[in-house]
Amino acid sequence: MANERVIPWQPTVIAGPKQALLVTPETAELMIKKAKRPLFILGPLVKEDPLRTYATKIAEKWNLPVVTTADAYKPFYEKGLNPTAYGVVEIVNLLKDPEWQGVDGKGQHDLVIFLGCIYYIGSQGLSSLKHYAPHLKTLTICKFFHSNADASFPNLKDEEWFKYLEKMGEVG
Amino acid sequence: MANERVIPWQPTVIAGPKQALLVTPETAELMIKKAKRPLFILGPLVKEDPLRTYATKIAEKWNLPVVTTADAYKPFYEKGLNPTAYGVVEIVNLLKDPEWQGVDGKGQHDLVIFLGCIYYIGSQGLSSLKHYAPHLKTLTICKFFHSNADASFPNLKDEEWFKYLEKMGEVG
Amino acid sequence: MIVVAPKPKSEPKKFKDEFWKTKDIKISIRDIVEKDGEREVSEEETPIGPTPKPHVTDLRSWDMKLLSRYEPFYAPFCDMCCLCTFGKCDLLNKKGACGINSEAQQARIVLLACNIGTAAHAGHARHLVHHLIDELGEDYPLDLGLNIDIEAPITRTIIGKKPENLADLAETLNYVEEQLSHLLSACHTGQEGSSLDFESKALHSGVMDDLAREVGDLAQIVTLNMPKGDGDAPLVEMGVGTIDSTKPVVLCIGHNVLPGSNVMDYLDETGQEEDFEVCGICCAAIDISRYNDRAKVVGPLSRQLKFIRSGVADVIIVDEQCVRTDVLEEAQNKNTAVIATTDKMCLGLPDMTDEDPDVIVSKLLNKEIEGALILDPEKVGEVSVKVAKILSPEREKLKLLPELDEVQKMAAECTECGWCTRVCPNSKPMMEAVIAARDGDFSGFEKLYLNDVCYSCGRCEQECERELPLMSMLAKVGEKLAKTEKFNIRAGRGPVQDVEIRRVGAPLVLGDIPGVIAIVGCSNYPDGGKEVAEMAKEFLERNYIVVATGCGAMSIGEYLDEEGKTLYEQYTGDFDARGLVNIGSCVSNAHISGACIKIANIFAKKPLEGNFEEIADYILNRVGACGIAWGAYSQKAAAIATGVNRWGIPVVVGPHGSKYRRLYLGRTDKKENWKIKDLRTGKIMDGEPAPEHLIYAAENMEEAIVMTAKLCIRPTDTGKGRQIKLNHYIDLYKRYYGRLPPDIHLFVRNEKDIPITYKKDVKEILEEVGWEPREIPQEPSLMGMDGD
Amino acid sequence: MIVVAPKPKSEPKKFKDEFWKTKDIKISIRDIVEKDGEREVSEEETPIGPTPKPHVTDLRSWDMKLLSRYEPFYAPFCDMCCLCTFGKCDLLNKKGACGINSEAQQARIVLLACNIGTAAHAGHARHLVHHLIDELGEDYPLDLGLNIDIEAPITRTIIGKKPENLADLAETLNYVEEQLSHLLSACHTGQEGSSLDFESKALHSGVMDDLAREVGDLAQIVTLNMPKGDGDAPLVEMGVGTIDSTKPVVLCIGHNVLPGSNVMDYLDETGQEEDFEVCGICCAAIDISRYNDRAKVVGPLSRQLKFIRSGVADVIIVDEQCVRTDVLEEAQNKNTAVIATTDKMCLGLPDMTDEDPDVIVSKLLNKEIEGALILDPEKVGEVSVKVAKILSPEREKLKLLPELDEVQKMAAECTECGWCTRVCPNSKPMMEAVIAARDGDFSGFEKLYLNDVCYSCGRCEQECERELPLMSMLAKVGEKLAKTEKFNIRAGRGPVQDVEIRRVGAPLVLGDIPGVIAIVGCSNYPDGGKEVAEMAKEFLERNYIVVATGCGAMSIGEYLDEEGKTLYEQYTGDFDARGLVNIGSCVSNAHISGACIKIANIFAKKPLEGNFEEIADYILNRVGACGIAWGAYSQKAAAIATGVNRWGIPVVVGPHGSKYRRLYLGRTDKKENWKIKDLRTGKIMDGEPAPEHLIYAAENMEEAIVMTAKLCIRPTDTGKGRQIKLNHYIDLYKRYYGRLPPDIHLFVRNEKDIPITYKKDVKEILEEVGWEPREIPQEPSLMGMDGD
Repeated sequence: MANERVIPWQPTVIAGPKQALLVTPETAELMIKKAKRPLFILGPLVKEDPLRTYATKIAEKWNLPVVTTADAYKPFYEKGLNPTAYGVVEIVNLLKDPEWQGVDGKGQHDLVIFLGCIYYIGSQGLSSLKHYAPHLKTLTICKFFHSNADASFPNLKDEEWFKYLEKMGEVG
Repeated sequence: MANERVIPWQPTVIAGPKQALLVTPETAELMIKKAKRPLFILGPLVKEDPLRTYATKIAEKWNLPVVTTADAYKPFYEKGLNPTAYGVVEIVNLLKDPEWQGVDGKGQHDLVIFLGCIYYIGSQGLSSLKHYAPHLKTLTICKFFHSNADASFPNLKDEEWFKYLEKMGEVG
Repeated sequence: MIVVAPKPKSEPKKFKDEFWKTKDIKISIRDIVEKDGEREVSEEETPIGPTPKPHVTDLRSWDMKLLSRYEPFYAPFCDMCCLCTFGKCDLLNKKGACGINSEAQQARIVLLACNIGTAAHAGHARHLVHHLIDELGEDYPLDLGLNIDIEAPITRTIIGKKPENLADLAETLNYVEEQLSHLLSACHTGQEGSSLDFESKALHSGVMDDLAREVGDLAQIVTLNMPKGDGDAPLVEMGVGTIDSTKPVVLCIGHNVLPGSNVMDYLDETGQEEDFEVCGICCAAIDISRYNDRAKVVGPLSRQLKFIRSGVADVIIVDEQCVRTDVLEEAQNKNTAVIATTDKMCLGLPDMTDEDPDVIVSKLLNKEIEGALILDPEKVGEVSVKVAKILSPEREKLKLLPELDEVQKMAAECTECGWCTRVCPNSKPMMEAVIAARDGDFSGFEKLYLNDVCYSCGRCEQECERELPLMSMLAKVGEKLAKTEKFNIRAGRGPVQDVEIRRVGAPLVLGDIPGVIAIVGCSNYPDGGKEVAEMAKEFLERNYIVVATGCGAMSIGEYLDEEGKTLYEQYTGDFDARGLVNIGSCVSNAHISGACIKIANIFAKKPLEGNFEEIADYILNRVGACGIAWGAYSQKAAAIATGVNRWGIPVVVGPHGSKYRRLYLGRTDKKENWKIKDLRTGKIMDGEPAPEHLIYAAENMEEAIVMTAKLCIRPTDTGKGRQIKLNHYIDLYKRYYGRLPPDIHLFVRNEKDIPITYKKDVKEILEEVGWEPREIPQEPSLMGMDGD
Repeated sequence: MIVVAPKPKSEPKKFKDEFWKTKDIKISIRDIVEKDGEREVSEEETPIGPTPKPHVTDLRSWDMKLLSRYEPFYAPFCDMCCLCTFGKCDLLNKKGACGINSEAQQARIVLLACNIGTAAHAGHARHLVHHLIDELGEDYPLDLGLNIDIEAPITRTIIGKKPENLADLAETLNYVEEQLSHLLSACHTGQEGSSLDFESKALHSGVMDDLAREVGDLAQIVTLNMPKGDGDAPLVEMGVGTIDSTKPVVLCIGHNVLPGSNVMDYLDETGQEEDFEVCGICCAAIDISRYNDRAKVVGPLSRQLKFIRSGVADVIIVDEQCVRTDVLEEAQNKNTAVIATTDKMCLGLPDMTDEDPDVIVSKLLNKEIEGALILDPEKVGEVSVKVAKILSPEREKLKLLPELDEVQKMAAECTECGWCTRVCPNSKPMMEAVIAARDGDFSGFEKLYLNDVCYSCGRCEQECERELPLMSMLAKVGEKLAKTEKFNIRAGRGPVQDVEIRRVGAPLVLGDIPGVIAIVGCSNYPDGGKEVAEMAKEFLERNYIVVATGCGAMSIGEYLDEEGKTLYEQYTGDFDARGLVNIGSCVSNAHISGACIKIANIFAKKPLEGNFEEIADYILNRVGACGIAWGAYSQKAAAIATGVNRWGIPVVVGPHGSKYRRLYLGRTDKKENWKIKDLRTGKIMDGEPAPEHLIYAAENMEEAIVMTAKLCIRPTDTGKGRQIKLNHYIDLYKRYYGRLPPDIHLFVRNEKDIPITYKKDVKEILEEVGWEPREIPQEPSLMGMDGD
């Protein structure tokens, strides 16, 4: 198949003409810089190190409010973050409501960065936001290309992916 | 939308992960050269000049057996070609049968070049061949990107398209 | 409630027959017990054929015969299946998680579409029958008048008995609903793996749809006293130009006659019939005008958005099927009141059914409610009239569209991105129209407006990056053209009379009348409605019988000749050569298959009751009928076409029809596919590709006309008849292809078949291909062939 | 046949009520006429509530109450609509050609899925009832024995009367089929534009599904003498290891008990019961073993392809629903004979129903036919046994799979493209397993095999560019593991007894028994079946009542503790705290909603007949029940979940459940959504988010366990009961999240609610959030709130 890196990791999540923008760590960082009210969503696939550490560093470097899904709360709490725990469908449901005031009560978020949610339920959540949350952008930095996101890393090998994440967490 | 040239002309004909290969006149010519039993299908959208002339020249240059769909027979017959007239669904139905002996009775074709069929019914025919005619390849040289073909021109402006067709018809 | 006789354990071999058949006999007996003696006699008289109330699998062998001759042609609209949570699965040269392959999936989706269509008609019929029994009692008799003795030919053939009253219609619906439930069950993930068996089920669904439509139309004809097969049914005014927008205007959109007929009643009862305009779009328009010819027809489906945007309607009543789902939003923008009237379409509106009419009126006028759901048709009549009366003067209708100079200003904002044209189903030049309008040239818009070349689906507007109100701009430019749109249509006349069948039966079966052309279906036309009228005219002038229903019947009426006459004014409404017969709405399509069935019964004396296969076999081989559904778009159209196909009637659809994913195409290069059995001699012999296809999608009108003429050929044509048919075929082929049809030899059995005018040319072809004369079967049939 | 009383024209205002309601009363009267006097009395006694035989719109106001509290959450699976030929339309922030928007389209697809699921159960029930009436007569009584007086609680509530015999069941199906036809009609293009109204229809469809399942299971219980609510129903052998493949093996796949029960009968009649193995996959297995506990259960759906590939079965009998559509192709590769037995799944096979059994046997053995379609269950019994007997010795079963060294060779061909893993629904490491196998390390395959971590959908195999038979390789590696797969399951016991309800009614409603956990549905698990058993164990040990059906009930039985005992051996089958109750197959799910309804009736003395809203309102606010459908995949599962939701019972689905496109989620941050009315005082007051969600998709098991415990909380819990429930919630939350639940304050009404063990920590939280004690409603209700 043509350019496997930008065929959705699970190829059949392709949903229509709209495709995600392919991003590098650099463009991802630009998006975060530009965002006024970013939110970082961490799922169960990054509970263990080294991923847990990469994720934590990114959260710290960019000073991102963090939501954990499934049972990802504990490992990140223990890592020193102060996340809020939601089910992935719960947080997506809140994010698509323009009236919701965000995890910190200061207003709805304008950028949501996903990392570590189970691919297909994550994809469904991204589809929900694509359709019903025009007020925010979605960015995925999983090792999988997510066509339902506004912007996504391509499909990556572990080594590449780790590099990408490391880069995004590097201070200075 | 990203790269409009390779989004299907009617964007919603997108059918799944499989996409057509984008081709230039050069690659299109290579495909025809490689083919042992090519067939040229001309539809009603190229009944009038200059398109009728471009199509005729291509048929003549490559010595392609021609099938016309809808009422395209008359103009091409008058132009000196000796086409066979079929409905587009009839010819597609014959092409997907590996046992069919081709327009000349010498055996099933291995490459089918489409030009000038109405976009959406052409797209449905290409989908049919994509699914049920593994024994042949499809190439479209319309001014529209056809994602259901194996290979297709991109979406083109008239001038570009005319150049492309002219090129493919140039002898020598 | 279906009742089954205890089956003696002793005879397991005939179990299946027992299982599905004693049931029905038992039912008749039970009915007899309930009914009077006279009925009992009539029961005794009718011999019951092999398949009364056939279950899903009972006509499977007939289906397999059709499907081996007319193999399914699949054109997937999507490579994937998204129906269960294992998916989505990619079926492109792969099987899905349930094991299904691409062919079976296409057939499954077709079955699903047919089931939805059948449900639409069954739900509609059930609603009518419920309501009418409720009003008139279940014993209300089905009297179609003296000219129609063989009423309900479909019911007779399938159910195995003649319906006497509304209760019998309800019983028929019980059967339809049960079959539908089995057929929908077969769409569940897992289970069926054979595309042919999916097709057999789709064909069964189609015939269930036929039944439901017959029930529905019979019910409304007899109870609402609609025309009962009158060839000279009145002409009804049609077209936006016929509507006096200075009067309060009530618009009915959909398919269910009850709300609209109650509006007419209320106006009559209150003596206001002259003060209001009641008009309709889509089949509701046809059926209301069958009930009361003062009702006006706006036009087909394709008019919907344009007309709503024009703001002419003060009240819009929606019922069911083929109504824009955003009608509420659109109407609110024009301060038009909306009343929803069935469970099919509630639009989130509060249920006012039990409220006092005047309370509803004031709530609507004061905008306390967005609109009203009123499930009582009578109340709908009163409320809509009262609301329109007060609302009409308040609404300044003429100011509802932008002025032309505003249109020009808007056009100036166009970025020429071209996406309006790309998302147009027919790639019509909307962008060019906008660019021209920028310079005050509105001709582009006018071209799009006329004949519904643009059928106002509104996708361009949705896509426009400048959010230009393209449909309003179109409506504005069309305003002055609309004034001139004064057409008419003959009121839908319902079934064909037995006497007409007696008159045309022989000439049709022998070929002297070249065929029956049924112009049916919706308005998803590739290039406007005019082509439909042109096709009708072509065949009328060639002595074909042209019957029409639904949007097709309307499009035919929207065409004016040089003297400004419509085809309905030029041709009689009789079911005869050169007759243009508006049968009625989409449900009335049942009378078209019905007419073919009646030919088998009245002319050929074939018994109907429980005798499906013999009847269908007769129609396929003898009755030169062909349908044209040029703008078929809906699941109902899929069910209708599949139903008539099972009866042996071929159908030509427009290019968009290829999106139904499945056609039934014959292969003239496979001689063995056309073998038939001559029932007279019992001999298996070579047949002809007549008809060549069962359902065919044409790329344009020219192709469709030629193919339709060809599909009227039947093996039983006499030499004279065949000459007539071939003459038209050759004539049309020459006109559009500039030569003789290369397959003409396939349809020449012996020299007598060759049209005199083309004798020389045809003979040349015959020599080229080494043609040999063929024996002509006396009673060609597919019965008693493989599969039996 | 439905009969309606003539409505006096004088009272148009009550039209709608008249329309839908007098009908039913009329029906009862008519029945009484037909039935004996005794019946008449019982009719007189039952007061009929407001909504007997509700039509599509009659329970709409209840639905809107549910939907305003539990708003639909949509996750489109596709941006486009492909249902009509105007399309495909892109609905991403755009309306389609019919005007539909993305929300409405999602709701429409959900309605379509529910309708397909309802049709599957209605078709199944109709087939059973037809057959049984045919065998036993329509007057055959519905006798569930002395312990069950309130049988058919769903039928009583919806239809408005207690079914006495098979004829009454058939009448109920007439109603279901009519409603289904209306609901399917609403899926037609055009019409409904409100997502909420689509949801209301989906909820109606779900309750129709409930009815159909109750009818189906009642019919088979009473006529086939299945267990009638016995808590100590026998233990049935389960697992591939329990099957002696040296004997002839007949495998039944699907959901319809009749073919399998007839196999058992034939073996008994011919005294061969010891010489054969009869086993089943999916619900057919459960129902056959309810009929005869010598039948063995292979396991859930997830076993299907693996087991067919193993070649153990000599004959495969397929009936309907959830059967691999490619079973014929797969079986032929193993020289296994295939018999199709229903109209739902004919597989293109010749209809042998009327043939002599021995003729069919020889045709099958001589491969004259690919397989046989036999619609007579009795004949299926005889044919399958005779074929298996002769075929078994001929087939060298052990040679049907590649040897391990061949598996290794095949593995060596892997190109490591990785697509097997990418197309795996759960992204399981198939490629890694193959790579390891290349070096003779089969542990990767073993991990995939055990607990159906790979549920053998076969997509990897379809994708493999080397066309490696990955499923066969898996089956081979699993062979020796399979031998050790010796489990058991308690035979499905059917309905819950009234006496059990009397015993647990109070403790459940007051909260002393923390809840009823219903583990149901299919095997589209994210990480194998073991998680299901672990969830069951968790709640059993916490004194919940655990009921199970279908694949869920099987997965629970596939787990062995340290002493090699299954949970069914460790826990009683009583409907009581710490009881593990296998209710039966998927159709038996009706008895779970049924049990909740019976609590309202027996414990709270709420009348059932025609009283849906009051009953559902009671269940929602008082009965702490929660479903877990961890592997829900099908349209049936969609209908079942939507049906129980309408009764007020929340459901947790696995992550794949998000592909159903719609959930019903509550918003704890919106206080106003939780207001309730205390029927005792008539006061509108603040309520609790209890239950918080109506249908919820969890990302993994840990999340699901915690959410399920939370969803058992109800406003009527006593302080003691609430303490118990919160104790479990906190306990589990702490285990999986490492802290106290941050929303705990929402569920503490006053200090009495605080579990002693966590008093200190909870109080801290309460102080942090500034918690204030709340008034406790006595009869919390949604009735009499907005919308009424």
